[in-house]
Amino acid sequence: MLEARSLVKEFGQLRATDDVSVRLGDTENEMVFIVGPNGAGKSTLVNLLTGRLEPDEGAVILHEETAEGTVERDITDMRPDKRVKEGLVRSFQIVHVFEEMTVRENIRTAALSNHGLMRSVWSLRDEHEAVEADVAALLEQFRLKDVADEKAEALPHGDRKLLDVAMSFALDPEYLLLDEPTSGVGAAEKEYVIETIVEASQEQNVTTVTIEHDMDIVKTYADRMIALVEGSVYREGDPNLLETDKDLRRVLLGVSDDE
Amino acid sequence: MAVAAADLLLQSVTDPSGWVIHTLNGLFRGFILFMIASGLTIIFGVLGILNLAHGEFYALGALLFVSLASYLTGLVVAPTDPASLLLFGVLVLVAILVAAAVLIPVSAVIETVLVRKIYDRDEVYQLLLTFGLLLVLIDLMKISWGPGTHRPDAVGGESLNQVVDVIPMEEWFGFSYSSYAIFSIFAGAVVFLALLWFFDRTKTGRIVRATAINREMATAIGVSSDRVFTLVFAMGGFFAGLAGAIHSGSAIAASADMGGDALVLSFVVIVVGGLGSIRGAFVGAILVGVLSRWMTWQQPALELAAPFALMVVVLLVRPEGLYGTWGEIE
Amino acid sequence: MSTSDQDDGKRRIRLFKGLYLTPLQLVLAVAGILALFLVPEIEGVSTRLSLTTIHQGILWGMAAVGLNLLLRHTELVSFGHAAFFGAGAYGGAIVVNFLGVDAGLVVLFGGVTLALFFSLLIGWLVAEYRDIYFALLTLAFGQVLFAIALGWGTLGQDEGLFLRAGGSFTGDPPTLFALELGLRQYRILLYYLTIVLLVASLLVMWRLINSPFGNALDAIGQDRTRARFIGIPVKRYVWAAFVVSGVYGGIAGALYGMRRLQVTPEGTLEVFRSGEILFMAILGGFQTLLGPVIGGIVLRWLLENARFVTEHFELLTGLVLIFVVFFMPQGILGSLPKIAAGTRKRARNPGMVGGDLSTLGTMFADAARDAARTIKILLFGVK
Amino acid sequence: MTGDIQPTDTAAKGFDRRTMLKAAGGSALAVALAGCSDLLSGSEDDGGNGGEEIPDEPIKAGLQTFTEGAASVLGLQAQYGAEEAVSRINDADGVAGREIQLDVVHEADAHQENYNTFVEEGKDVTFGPISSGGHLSMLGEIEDSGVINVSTDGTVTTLFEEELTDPTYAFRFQNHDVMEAVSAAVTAVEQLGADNIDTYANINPNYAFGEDERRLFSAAIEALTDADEVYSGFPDLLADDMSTHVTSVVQEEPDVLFTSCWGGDATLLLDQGQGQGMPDATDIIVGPVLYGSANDYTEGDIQGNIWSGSRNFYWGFPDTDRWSPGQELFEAAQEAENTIPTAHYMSGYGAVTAWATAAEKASDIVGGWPSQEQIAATLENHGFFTPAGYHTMHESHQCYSNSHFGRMVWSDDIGGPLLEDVSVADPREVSPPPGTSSFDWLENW
Repeated sequence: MLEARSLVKEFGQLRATDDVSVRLGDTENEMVFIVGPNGAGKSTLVNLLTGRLEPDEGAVILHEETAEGTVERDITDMRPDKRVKEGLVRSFQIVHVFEEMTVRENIRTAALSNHGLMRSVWSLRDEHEAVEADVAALLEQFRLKDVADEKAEALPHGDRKLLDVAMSFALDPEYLLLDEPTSGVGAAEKEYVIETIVEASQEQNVTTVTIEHDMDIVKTYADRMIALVEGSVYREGDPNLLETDKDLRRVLLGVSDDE
Repeated sequence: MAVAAADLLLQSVTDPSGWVIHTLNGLFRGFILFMIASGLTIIFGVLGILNLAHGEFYALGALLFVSLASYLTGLVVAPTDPASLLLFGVLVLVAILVAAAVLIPVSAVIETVLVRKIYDRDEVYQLLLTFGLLLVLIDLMKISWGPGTHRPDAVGGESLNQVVDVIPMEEWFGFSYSSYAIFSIFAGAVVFLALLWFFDRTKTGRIVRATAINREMATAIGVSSDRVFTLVFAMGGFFAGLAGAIHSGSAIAASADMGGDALVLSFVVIVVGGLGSIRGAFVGAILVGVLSRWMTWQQPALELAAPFALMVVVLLVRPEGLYGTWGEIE
Repeated sequence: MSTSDQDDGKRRIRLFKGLYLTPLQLVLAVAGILALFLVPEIEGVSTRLSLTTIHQGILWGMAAVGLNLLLRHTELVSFGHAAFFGAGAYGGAIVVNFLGVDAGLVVLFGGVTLALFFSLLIGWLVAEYRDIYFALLTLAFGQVLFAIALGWGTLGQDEGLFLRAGGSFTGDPPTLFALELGLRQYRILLYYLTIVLLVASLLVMWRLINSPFGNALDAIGQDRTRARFIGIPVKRYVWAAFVVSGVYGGIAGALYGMRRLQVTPEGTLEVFRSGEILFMAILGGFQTLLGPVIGGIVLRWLLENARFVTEHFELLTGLVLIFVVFFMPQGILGSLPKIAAGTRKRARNPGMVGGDLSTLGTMFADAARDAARTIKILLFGVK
Repeated sequence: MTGDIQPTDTAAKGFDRRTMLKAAGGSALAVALAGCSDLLSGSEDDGGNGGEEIPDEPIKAGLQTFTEGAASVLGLQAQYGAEEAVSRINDADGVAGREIQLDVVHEADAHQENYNTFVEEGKDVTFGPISSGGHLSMLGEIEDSGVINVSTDGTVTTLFEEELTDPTYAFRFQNHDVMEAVSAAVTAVEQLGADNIDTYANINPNYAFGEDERRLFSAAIEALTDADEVYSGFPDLLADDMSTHVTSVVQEEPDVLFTSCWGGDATLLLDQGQGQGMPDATDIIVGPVLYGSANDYTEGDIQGNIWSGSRNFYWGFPDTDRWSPGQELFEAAQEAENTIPTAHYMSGYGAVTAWATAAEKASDIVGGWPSQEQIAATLENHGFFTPAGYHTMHESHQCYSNSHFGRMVWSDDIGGPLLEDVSVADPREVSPPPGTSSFDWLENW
């Protein structure tokens, strides 16, 4: 289980996250959605959890099951690349892929990095057959097979989003934090993107934490929902709250309708 | 080290003029450096290009001044009284300004014909182009002026700065010092204030700053970014030429290959001050100038390394430089 | 270098695991290496083809191969690579002068060790910087080393150090493989050693950039953030690449010191040497493995031998560099396929040459018009 | 050089390894192995052709000197001098009837490479360079390649004294540093009197030559007087600012200021010095190479008690009444290059003349065209005249000539400085006997 414990992050005067405590992956391959108006601190929370930002206060804790029971590990100061090795993987709101590599190379690069790079300095990158199989499977699963040998920079936006997520899955994640995987994706493709994510998460037994603005998607797919407002956890629980909780609806939809 | 420091302190109390003169020497050097570096830093701030040929503008200004000053001062007899000295000073000033002004069309044409074509290219090509330009300019100057060193013709048996230096500094300040150097320091200060005024107070200056911050937006509100780039490049050329002209009016000899050291030291200045910052270039230049003269005075072995060590420290501790704003003019 | 993508139906010959060449590539490679071995003989054909220039060009090119690991893959522009070239040269000289050892391989090892030390140190300090900051930081460190070598009496200041026996300027050159040789023989053997090391270092570099490590460097170059969040320890990898690249400079520098038998600050450490290493990589084609070596030989020739051909060698060199920027941005080697294709097309259809000329004419006319317009605006203002 | 196997060699050796390999059909391999065979067979001997018939083609000579940059103040003088010597020799029917063709190249920082290229171009003799560091870096090459080089300058004292003890092909025409540094000390003492010199200061360029000069001058002046050094500054070579050093001297007010600054550094020092009153702050300024910048001074630069050496040549001494060649050389230099010839003019002139006279002598002796060894052997202990007087090339390969020192005064006639009250020192007075190191010699003064 991944726990955010009283995380505080300030940017100048602004408290982007204000004493946020959440627990992720309490249950087996949980599907968590983070919702909230713009500027609520959603991305900041993901950045804090994955090590892109350092918190001013609070801690990020990894709960691990061992023979002696659950052990808490404080990973607040751990480098992002080390967190990846711990199974903590993310994607980005603004697509981050390797633009000059082909789609296949992008996924392969991610898959290889998970195999311990330094050990393989003296091997060749296309010698790793086990990796190739994974890459092929991901290309298939994310419907990227036809564009596998296109350069990433040449892809349409939707495919780039998919590639970003596919790379994350290539890393064999335990916790996957996706920052608006469907932003900028056409309505028709949205569902496909999110279905693929859900499917892959189930298959790989991943706890997925997704920032999402589309409330229909949240209602359909979420096991649990966390609503952030002005840097604090406003509501947490069943996605049905989106229908039943009037305050929440006002705060969320009042803003998100403007977008 | 402690003994040396104590010695220094004692010396500064017993004989302050040493400190004053060595600091003045540093200021003179610093202001020359500032005039070169200010152009380099605004070109980098607005155009995003580190112009390796910038030192050659300085050299060209120096050589042009030598020719112009020789011609102009050759028209008059050696000054004997305050009136003729004033005339002489005016001629030198005209030579300085004309030499620097020639750099405006020269650098503007270089910008339009060559540099403009590579704004969107990888920075390695920008470096390669400006380095190629550096080599071409050096050779063209050698062809035009000859390979050696050049000083303005003597007037009445004295070099140009000796003529100017008859102004009795000793009477006014209590110690002997080159009045030409004082004039140069003054000129550098004027350039600094003029630049601040230009970017803070004038419409054109604000347009340049807007372009530096966001080219697309500037274009969207109807600013011709091409013209702004040419203007900035020409300004840089002008100030480098001005530095060269003023510097070669002091005792140094101008030569086609004097640009290299100036360029490398200007890097130090703009990095220490913060890339794109005029205030930074000013503070950086004064720091480097004064530091290097103090070092030459007290720890000559460290003279060469000192500016670069300063640059390393600043980059490691505060990468954006003392006044860094990254690509904006401040 | 191509990857071993073998779907195009061409027959390939397996050199060793992972390295497959088409018959043509293999012939070219063998011919190239053979040609290099022949240089000591063919230099008599023209005095402008001197072994000295080619040897030194290869050595600078080798340093550029190292620098290219950073330039091409991590996309970092180093403006201070002479630091490692110089450290290699001075390291060798220090072995000869202060340890009194004149076995060539020990000298080489000494040079590499010193370069390794400095690349570890400087690399650690600069690994997290990028863009212009990286360029200027490397430049500053390079200048600090230059200033130390120039200012420190023990290192001989401007005269530098000699790599001849006992550090004297007329002593015997270092021994190679325990052989005491006359100068000419020493240099030929050193040249052959250089070729062997060059081929070996190119193969090593080839494997390195085709390994997952090389792949990771590409990733770092293209998107550092993403690289970090797919689990690549960015700083450590950049540091490692920096060290590899510094060691290449060190090997080249040590051999250079052994070739010239003297190292000087100006000859090996000055900022313009750093610039030259960088420009060699671009000139030869920095998107290729071999390009930097070609660039090394060509630029070295221009800088050194063109002096004997024309008084205006700087103008010539400058124009070549400007030409490369505008007409051959892929560098000499990178542009070869394009040039070959273009030449073939023109051979079939000579009419195209006229078109080329008119394109060229238009370019110059445009440039002249731009220049004239600028002058007009300066004189009369904007209408 | 030795890499080119002469056809005659092959003929002489008959059916050697290489021809055999060629005959075996592997000509590419044979060529490839030829480099190796070079390696295996040791150095080819090409020096054995002495006494051959005198060839028809002209003598190919190369000169490397600073043709550009700040050091060209000296370098171009050497070039003009060498060219004047070549033209005079050719007018007088050349060396053993052969004309000299002189190629000049910028020495840059590539002395070895320049020398090697000259050798590869088949030069019969090479001259230069100016830079002492560059000269050092060439010496190994010269001794190995076996083509005579007569250095115009590159005057570090210890070179032929201590470090290169048994040279064959490397010679140096110009006086070494000790002579001018000692002459400077002697001049200061003669002018002020030993008792009046309590303090002295040094300003020397920041490289090996400058340090060499400072040590030699300091040793000499301290041997002659009880003076103490109150300041020593080392401005960078080709500096663009000496204000700090000038300021320091002005504040210390030493009795004597010694400087070995040359070229643009000399004009800069004197010009900035005038601005801050440096000549007034000292009793005498002595500078062995100040006159080298004769063409660049203004009258204002040399105001004060400034004495300069002119190494082994001053064109105005002895007086034209007694000795006209100096004046004639002056006129030739004025006519050809509009320049006042300085000691560096003589460096080029003398280096060419030393070789040419020795080659002529050797060809007389061997009755044909002499080999490099034969010319080199003739050059040892070779005496010859130039407009500067009589020179002897000692067997250490260092040439000895008279050393000049005089007071710089302005002359409107020539538009530059003259030297007045020139004193001439015999090499025996101002340099150690060959075989003794200068510092040992100075210590035992």
